[in-house]
Amino acid sequence: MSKKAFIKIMLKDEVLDPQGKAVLSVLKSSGYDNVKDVRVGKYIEIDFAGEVKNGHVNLKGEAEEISEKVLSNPLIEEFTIEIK
Amino acid sequence: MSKKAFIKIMLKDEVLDPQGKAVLSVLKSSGYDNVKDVRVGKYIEIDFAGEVKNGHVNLKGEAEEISEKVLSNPLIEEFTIEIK
Amino acid sequence: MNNKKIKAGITVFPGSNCDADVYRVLNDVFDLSASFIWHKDKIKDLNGYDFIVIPGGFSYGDYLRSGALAARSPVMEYIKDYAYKGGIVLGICNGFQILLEAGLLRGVMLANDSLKFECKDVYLKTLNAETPFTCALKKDSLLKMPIAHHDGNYFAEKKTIEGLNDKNAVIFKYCDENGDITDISNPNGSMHNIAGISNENANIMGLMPHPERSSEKILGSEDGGYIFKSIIKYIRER
Amino acid sequence: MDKENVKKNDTKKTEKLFGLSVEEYNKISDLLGHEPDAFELGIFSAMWSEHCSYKSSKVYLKTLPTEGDKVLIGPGENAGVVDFGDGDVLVFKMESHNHPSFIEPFQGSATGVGGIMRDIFTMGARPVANLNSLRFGSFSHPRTPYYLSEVVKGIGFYGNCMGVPTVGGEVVFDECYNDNILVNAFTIGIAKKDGIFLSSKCEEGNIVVYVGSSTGMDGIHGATMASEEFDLKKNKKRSTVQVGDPFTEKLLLEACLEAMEKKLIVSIQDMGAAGLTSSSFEMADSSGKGMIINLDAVPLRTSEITPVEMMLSESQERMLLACGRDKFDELKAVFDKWGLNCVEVGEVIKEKEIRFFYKSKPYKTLSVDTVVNGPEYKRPVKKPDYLNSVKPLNISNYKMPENFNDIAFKIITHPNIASKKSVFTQYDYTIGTATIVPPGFSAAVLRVNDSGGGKKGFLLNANGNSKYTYLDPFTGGALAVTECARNITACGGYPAAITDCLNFASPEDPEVMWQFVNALEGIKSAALKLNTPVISGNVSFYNETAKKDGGKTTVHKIYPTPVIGMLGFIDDVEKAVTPYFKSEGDEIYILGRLSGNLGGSLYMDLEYGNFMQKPLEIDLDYEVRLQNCLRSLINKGFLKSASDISEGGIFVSLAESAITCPNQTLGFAVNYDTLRSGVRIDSFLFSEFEQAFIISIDKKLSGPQKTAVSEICNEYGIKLEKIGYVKKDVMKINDKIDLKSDKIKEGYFSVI
Ligand SMILES: Nc1ncnc2c1ncn2[C@@H]1O[C@H](COP(=O)(O)OP(=O)(O)O)[C@@H](O)[C@H]1O
Ligand SMILES: [Mg+2]
Repeated sequence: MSKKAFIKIMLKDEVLDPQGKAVLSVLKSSGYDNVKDVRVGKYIEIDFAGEVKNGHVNLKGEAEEISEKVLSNPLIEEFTIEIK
Repeated sequence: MSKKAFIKIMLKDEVLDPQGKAVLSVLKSSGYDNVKDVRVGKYIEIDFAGEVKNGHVNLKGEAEEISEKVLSNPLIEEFTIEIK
Repeated sequence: MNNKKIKAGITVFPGSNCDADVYRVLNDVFDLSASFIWHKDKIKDLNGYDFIVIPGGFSYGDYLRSGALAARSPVMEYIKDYAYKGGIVLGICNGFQILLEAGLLRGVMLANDSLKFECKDVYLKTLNAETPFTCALKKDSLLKMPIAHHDGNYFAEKKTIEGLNDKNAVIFKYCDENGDITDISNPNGSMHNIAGISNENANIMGLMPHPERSSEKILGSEDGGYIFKSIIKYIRER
Repeated sequence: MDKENVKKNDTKKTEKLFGLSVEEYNKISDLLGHEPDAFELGIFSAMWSEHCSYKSSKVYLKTLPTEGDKVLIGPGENAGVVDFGDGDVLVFKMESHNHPSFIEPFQGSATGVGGIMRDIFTMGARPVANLNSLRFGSFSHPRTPYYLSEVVKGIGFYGNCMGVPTVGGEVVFDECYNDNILVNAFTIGIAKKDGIFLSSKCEEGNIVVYVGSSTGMDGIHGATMASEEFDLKKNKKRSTVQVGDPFTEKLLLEACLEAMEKKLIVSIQDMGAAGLTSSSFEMADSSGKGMIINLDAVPLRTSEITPVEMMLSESQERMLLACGRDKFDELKAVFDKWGLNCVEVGEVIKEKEIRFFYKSKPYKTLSVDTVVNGPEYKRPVKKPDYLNSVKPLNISNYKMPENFNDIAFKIITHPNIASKKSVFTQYDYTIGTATIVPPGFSAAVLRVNDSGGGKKGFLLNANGNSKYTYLDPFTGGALAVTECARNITACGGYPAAITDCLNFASPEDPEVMWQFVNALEGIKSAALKLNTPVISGNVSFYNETAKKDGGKTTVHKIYPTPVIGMLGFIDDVEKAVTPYFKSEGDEIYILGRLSGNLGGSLYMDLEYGNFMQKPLEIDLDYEVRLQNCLRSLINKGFLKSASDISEGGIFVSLAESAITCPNQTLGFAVNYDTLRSGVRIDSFLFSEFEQAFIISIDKKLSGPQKTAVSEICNEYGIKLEKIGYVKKDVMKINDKIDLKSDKIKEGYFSVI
């Protein structure tokens, strides 16, 4: 059965997020006064092929590897993975 | 109590996702053969101020309004919201 | 090696777009023998090249993060090899981003603080004139060069910055026309106005501005040419 | 798409005609001998749309001057081609992407840029520069900042990624664009004379090849949508946005040029509006051939797509080409290298028809002639009523303002005058190492890098003035051409050829059609006189929106907006002159004659709230002499700067000359004898588009040199009048204006 990995990548807290800052200022100036902070990250869906040979566990391992090596930059970003 | 909205914005299925396509091709050429498709979207966390006057329900409404009007273009994107 | 033309390799990723400019400048302006290295070429090693340039552009569309996908493509293994053995590697703009993403240089590039693409002339101050990339310059020399990038906002942890400073590895900083390193002369929010850094051994340099676009007087500045003149001098004299 | 057939004359269902009129629908039925089914209707509605068929404009476009000794290919192909000497040719065109940019400004403008670049490299030319001409709603309209920022981002996103410098353009704000922004994109490419590729070269037995991105559901019915008036209730059409992928287009560019270089392509056509439909039918038609198209072979992004959707999809970054059967493997190897689809989808046949196959069976056959030869209209024209009240201005009926410093500041900081620097610095204008004069000055000047050491170059400029076209369509059309030429001449270049983008409201409105016809006459007259043939262009109608204002529906129309893109040549780029003053003490002159006509000016608008007057008409014979005179002075090296007098008038021209100097802040002291000239001081300062230039000359010019300058002016019969000196830091004109250059500079550069 085909499986999907859902990967959320956010900038680490200590890294400045200019995009989030920009969105925040737009929201404030549009009157959304109770918005306190905005962070913008990425959400990546990976569709694995029909037959996943090595099952759930390894899929997570593979998604982790992909996230770490390709999708994120560990210097500034952190990711979380969900398999469904 | 402070509340957060977590907003996931993805391109609609029928819309071309150039980023996803490029990531897919790199994953393939790096030997991740069982990856079938990749879609790249945005993940936005909005922190609402300490006192949320109108409670949970309205917060969702507000987050929806923000998502629709500011964060996404409904012509090409769709979003889902979670309040925590 | 004085009579032989210096050989330069210019990497080409899908989406590289300053490759032709670098090629033209190296061959026509500096009379070198420059050729392209297509990212899929089956090259066993790059030892035939006197130096390698990773040019600017939008490798893989700069999708995901600038330089991220190119950094993970197979040819980078050979570049790493070449660099670890002391080969001279210059990354310009997207090339700098690729070097960072590949871990050959330390730190990352965030989006410009304006969140906009910025194309304009900037001034650079030379902090270290004892590298293969700057040996034709004097310390504190000012160079005028154009930038053209969306993600040139250099960021690194404190520890990394200290490391760079200790090793004299911050090569260029953005400054104003008087050489003062000010906030206003920082075009992208880069930490400490950093515009170019090297590795510890100073055989790898990443530079955001474009020396190939400022190597001829008619283009408004010849200052970028000093980077190439330095590399040539270094190679001729070593 | 609706699978059900549309019944003849069923007016309730006209919405399902996709923009076709009932008469057109009936004509199609007659031609086919039966009611069109969904597939046929889809194809006809696209090909017979205004956008693809030019049915309302064709008869008039035919009258434009399209020939000249430098023109190699005029309108009709993907882009026009001009001889550049030494075996080089330049290929250029301008296109609108107005409607898509209104509904999704980032993607709309991006794909507009992508589309026009494809038109250029389809011809075998490598794109070397982009321009863009933009119109937004009122600067204070709440949506304007959003549109401005997204459109500019989209243009930059695409052009920067492609590695093509964006070297110029214009940005105009006006209320009339509140609901219809205009995004016109221009690209020029360079090719070898013997390396031009056309869509008309298909030969029987060639295979038809699809290259580039896969086909998805994007942009279906884009062509018909662009041809329909915006309407609130038609919001559901908004599912047709295309997403641009400049990265793929960059690969497509390199792959196509490589395949062309290797002579693997016989004929090629990009898939623009109406995608596979227009590319296949047009290629077949212009080659006088037919095709077999196997829809099963079309690379798809989604399996749930019907044949008609495949045919109408406007997915980006695709091309259709014909190649010899024996070359296909080699062709495929090139596209494989760049990681792109390259699929045989059919064959060229002798019979002038397209035979579609689907699910391995014959599906439909359509005659090429029938589909391609859409209707052609000479629509009714009527002089607009409002024009009866547009009269020549008598300025003496208006009280002189008290404070000229205030109004001068207001004008220089008006969004239509103020610097567009924050726009063009978002575009990479230095890539290509060919930009000699960057954006921000009159015309962009570019050199050619592989001209074998020669110094020849070319100049580019885009201009339109919709307010003047509204007030006087003929003059507005002529002015767009003339202003481009002025900008090019002021740099020392020779105007060579033009492309146009004609943005108008509905052609079904006789008054709009009148504007169109007269503006085109103006373009024609100026293009003839200035010897700049029209080699390509684009028409965008239906730039209007029906809006309900309190129960009543009113149609908001844009001003008629013809935009011209001009190419000029220069023999030595090092001799190009820039418009800004160079050093303190230089002498400032007016070259030409002043009318003092303030009709339609920004000054009348800002100071008196009324600009509905007749603008200055252009004396084209004088214009030619004037520009020849100026060019002659520049070529002899006598001038340090030259600037035309455009919007905002002489004051703006002087002020810009003072503050755009890159490394110092200059000013001027000007004295103009208003008594002797009989021109009121405000007319002198603010009348626009005068047939004159502001030039500066080195004060140390020797006596004989000065004599030479006068002699040149005499020879052309052009007046030269000294009005002052270049100064530092202050701007002074008579006893009326006394301003600090710094303050003006700060205002000028900070508005947008
Ligand atoms: N959208 C744009 N893109 C690039 N350059 C632009 C744009 N708008 C204006 N510019 C540049 O700004 C300068 C001034 O534009 P404009 O006021 O229209 O000049 P002019 O009146 O001389 O035609 C020109 O160099 C022009 O190319
Ligand atoms: Mg203009």
